[in-house]
Amino acid sequence: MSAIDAKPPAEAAAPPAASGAPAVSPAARLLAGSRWRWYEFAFWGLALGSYFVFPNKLMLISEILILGLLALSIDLTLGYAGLVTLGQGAFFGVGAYAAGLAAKYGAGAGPWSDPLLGLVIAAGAAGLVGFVTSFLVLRGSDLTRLMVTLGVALIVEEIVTQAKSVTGGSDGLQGVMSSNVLGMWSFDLYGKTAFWYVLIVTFVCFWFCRRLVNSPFGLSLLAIKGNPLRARAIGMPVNARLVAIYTISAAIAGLAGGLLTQTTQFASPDMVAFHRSADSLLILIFGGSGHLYGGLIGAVAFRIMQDFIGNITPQYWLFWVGLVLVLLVLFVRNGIVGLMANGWRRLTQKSHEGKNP
Amino acid sequence: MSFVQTAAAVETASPVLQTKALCKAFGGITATDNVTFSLPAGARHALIGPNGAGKTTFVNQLSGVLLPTSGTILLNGVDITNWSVRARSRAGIARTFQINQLYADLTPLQSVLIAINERENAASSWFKPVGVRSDLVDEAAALLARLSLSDVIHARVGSLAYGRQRLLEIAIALAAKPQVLLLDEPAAGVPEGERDQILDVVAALPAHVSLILIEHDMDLVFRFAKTLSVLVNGALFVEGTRDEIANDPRVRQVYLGEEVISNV
Amino acid sequence: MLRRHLLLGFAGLAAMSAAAPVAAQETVKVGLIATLTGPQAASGRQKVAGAKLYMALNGNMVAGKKIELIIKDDTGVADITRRHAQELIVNDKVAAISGFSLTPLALAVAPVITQAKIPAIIMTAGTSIITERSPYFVRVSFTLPQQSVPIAEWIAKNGAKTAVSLVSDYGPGIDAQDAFKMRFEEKGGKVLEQLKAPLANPEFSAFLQRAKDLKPDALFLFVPAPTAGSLMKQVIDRGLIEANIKVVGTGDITDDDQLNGIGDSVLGLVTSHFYSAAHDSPMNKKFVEEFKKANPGMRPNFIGVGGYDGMHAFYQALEKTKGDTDGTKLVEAMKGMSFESPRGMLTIDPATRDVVQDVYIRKVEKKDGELYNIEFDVVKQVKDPIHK
Amino acid sequence: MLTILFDGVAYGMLLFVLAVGLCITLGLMNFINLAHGAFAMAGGYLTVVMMNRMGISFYWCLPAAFIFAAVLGVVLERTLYRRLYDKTHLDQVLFSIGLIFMATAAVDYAMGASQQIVNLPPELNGRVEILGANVGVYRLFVIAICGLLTIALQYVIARTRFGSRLRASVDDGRVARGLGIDVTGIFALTFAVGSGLAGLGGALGASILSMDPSFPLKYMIYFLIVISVGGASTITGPFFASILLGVADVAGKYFIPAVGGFIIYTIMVAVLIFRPQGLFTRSAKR
Repeated sequence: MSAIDAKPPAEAAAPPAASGAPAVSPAARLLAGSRWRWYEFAFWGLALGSYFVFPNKLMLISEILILGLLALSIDLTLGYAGLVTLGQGAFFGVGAYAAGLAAKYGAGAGPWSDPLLGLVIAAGAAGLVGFVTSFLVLRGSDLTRLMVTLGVALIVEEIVTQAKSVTGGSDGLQGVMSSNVLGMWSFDLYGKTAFWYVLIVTFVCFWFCRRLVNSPFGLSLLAIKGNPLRARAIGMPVNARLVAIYTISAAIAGLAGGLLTQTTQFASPDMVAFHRSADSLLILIFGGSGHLYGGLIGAVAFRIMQDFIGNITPQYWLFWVGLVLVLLVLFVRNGIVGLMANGWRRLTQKSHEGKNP
Repeated sequence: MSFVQTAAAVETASPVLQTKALCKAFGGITATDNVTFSLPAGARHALIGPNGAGKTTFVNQLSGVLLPTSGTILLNGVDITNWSVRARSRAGIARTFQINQLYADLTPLQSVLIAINERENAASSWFKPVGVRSDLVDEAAALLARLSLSDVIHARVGSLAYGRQRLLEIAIALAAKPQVLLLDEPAAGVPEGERDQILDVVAALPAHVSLILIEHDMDLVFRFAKTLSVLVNGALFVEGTRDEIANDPRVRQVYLGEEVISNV
Repeated sequence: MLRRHLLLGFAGLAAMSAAAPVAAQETVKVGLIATLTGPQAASGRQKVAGAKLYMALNGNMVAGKKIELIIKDDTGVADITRRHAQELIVNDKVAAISGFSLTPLALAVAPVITQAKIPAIIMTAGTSIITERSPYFVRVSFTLPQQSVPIAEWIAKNGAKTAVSLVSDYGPGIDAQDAFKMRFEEKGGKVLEQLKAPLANPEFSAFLQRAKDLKPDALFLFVPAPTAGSLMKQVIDRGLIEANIKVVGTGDITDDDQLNGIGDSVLGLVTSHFYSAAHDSPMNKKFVEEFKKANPGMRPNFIGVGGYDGMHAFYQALEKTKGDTDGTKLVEAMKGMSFESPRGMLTIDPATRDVVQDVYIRKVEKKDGELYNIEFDVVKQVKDPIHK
Repeated sequence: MLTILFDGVAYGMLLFVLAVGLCITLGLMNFINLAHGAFAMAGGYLTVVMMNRMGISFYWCLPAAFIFAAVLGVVLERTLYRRLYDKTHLDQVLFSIGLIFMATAAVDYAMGASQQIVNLPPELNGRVEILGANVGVYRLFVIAICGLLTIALQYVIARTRFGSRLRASVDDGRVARGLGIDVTGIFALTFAVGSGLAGLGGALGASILSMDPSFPLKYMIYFLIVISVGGASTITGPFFASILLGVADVAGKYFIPAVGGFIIYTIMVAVLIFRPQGLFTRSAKR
């Protein structure tokens, strides 16, 4: 959130008198940008509370969280480093299969079969693929990047369907047995364990990303996004930073994939398919990029919309999703979070005006 | 050519930056033609020449944005010809751009802090929030204060007036504490009244920093520079002190003449 | 006025609260997970139409209980299939789930139904192994080996010494080609090459050319129904039939739903399958007629009949348990069940819970201006040859 | 062997006609229209409707498909696409994916999800011997039509006044505008012709490529490959790229059926690594 909090444009227009008020040191002001806000507590409180409010929908909520985590991973590259990509599904899929294979072959190996270790493996495998392919996105225009990442995703999909002996091919990976989390909690039919497991892992990942984007490293990513030429000129190792964030983003996407495999106990090629990459990008844009929350909120909104429209016209919901997308691009800047931030700003400004005179 | 005959005073000072037979060709066009040049420590040097003389191309090679076709560039006697932009920057070459290269969505404080973080190797820290190193933030604020940008350190860069953006451009370059500062038309497009401010800032730079200024505004050039080089068609046409250049008939003909005429 | 409204409202509320527990007690829910969007959407519609038709014709009361069908769209994505299965079981408390248009979708629910002890009636997916993945799977559709073996025998009997197979590269395709090869070679033939085309690949010309250049006596084909149309067009376009290659396949390639669109060029094509809309029985005549009436523009195919029979199997099982919805009892009731379907006689093998049925050898012919698969030979009560 | 080459060329030619409009408009406006395949689908479905429901001759369907898709293209360009020229590539990609979704669902609604099959007139079925290769008459027909179109396109672009203006605009839109060339008008026209060609390609390909509602998404990837290998802004680049892809795809599947699907993706990524501006383009201009 630092990106917007640290620079409310309203402040720019504020009269110089404001700076004459008791001065907050610049460092304190920057630090304040990374402090937890009430709405953040509210968001996670709601996520937590959904367990009690929608006990029938725990699987769906887990799925939304996983989708949100995937979108969050794209936010790191797109929203902070400004890398436009269309192949996040590749990392999601690699993570999904890595976790699946770990669970399949690690089953019964005591602590070694723990899902948490599986997640580490998933993140590691996806991170590795991300690191290797990151060198492809360092060059070229946005368009080249879109196509290269799409190409990588397609190749991963081909590999998954071709390497039958390892992945099970088009039929998906069978025989994934998720062990109990920390040897204690088994995945139940109601999805209770899955819910807590996914919620906690997602929160930890979110917290990590939040530290990351509020750090000097995160600030330097914003610099690269803002002006790579300038960033290079001040001596920033731009390529190394991009490789780093791309790898981290891939690892988190892989983690999300691992979560899906572990909670559903199978992996199939559609976890790598084009629609994963496209949907997750849409979700992020829908929610608004560059705020960390955009992916999560976008995932919630997307699924609610899908459910709502799907109930009216199950066969043609795609049409309405398409329409929403088109309208979004034409009329809304910065997604839902952007809309909310604007609304909030207007609201607070009005109340200020109300008080002052 | 060098400064040997003309600038006896700085002869003793060893050159910070040198080029030897530097050439740059784009397809069939020679943009830099065999330039051998040397910049003493603490220089206040201006690079002038008509439009298309290859001034920016030359600066781009010094800063590493472009690699020369042939020739060498030395920094403190070390060959940096094939160094990356980043390596040169870390070795002490900083620059401003003819067209503002800023982070429109960040604040001036952040913009300068980013450069300071790089200089202090603090930018790869990923866990502690920005602002924990208050010493660095204070330094950034102080630097912005020197360029009289204190009142806008938290504003959005894109919302600043053009003249102030030019100042920020210089502030970012200075944040690296450079040895050599390349200023590419710092006053271009800046309204008359704000030019002086930029000039004052430039004049107040520490004496040990070597400066190269590209500028069209002859008034500004002669107020600032102690030595000048004139570039014509990519080649070094003449070099000398301020007075020598001002009185050189050839320069008046190829360059100042034009300037005078166009000013009339 | 107001008073009357209030009173009415009250009465309504009272009625509702009185009726609610009774209804809950009396209603048995069945989940139908079909693929209604995406490339497999056509199959989902057949299945839903078949299941709804069964309920329309046979009423919704079984053993004194009201049957409610809950339809979900899984868009052909396995993790959504699984989530729907889980939600149907946990939230809707269904007595059974059914559907599954593709093998991976069926396999995805295996852990759920095993854990929940809820039967899953497979209405379409045709890979042998599915029923081995959970003791709660019951299949009323078919398995690929079951369909491939009769045609292998038939083609060997009719003089083919060599053959090439071309299938879609996924579970059912592999099953089909392996079963074909096994039986064809048992009968003294030789399979020259087993070609596999990517599942998502619409361009078969290279594979067909290769098949043609190998000069076999016969070419065996299997692709999922929605792709069959373009494959058959390319087979004809490539002149395999003129090159004296006998083209045969499982009935998927002459799918009833699409047969008329493929055109006259497939006249005479021989396939083996368990269902044809032209199957000659009073029951099937009625089925086809009612199906067309309820779904204008559609002709029932094997997926439609799968949906129909799936519902029948559930009705019968519930009848047998006298309304007891315990999953294990329902599966037990389905084991060994035997009944007449529009396709002919059908039995659920008590050992494998897989379908045992007649497989017909059919030829494409024109009847009343439309193309049909006309059955001319039959292999009685074929078991899946791969199950142990 | 020759037959394979022939099939590959026919497939490649078809890809070219489908994708060429996208390549030119991309070069012209730097605008990426992923929904290009939707225009092809429009042409394909129009053919299906005209032939199967109205019984109109296949030969009339081809020009009709061209005109229909072209009109559709110009209407959408004037009403929607033009609003996106100054937006980011990301916005453009999302917008066109949205359009793909809408087109897919709309066609599904109107025509059903199953594959549509076109029955060609009898004289186009069957096979003939040419140079010792046994080739399908229809593929020959496709090659002939696409070949003629390519020659016509090349002529228009290289020889006509419109062509020179188009080339100037693609080379540098700003300069062209400065010279008084109506770039917007040229773009609208090019967009219409490009969409029309896609529609024609859809009509021609309806019997080879199989028309179903997921067509635009399925072939989007092929279009992207043609662009990335052939580069935007000329028509010879995409032409050779299409032929190369067609032949590589068909030959790959023929000779090594097991990995056939990989080949084109690998070519795409390899090209983007080693020649990011495309294999068949002049050295980078910008």
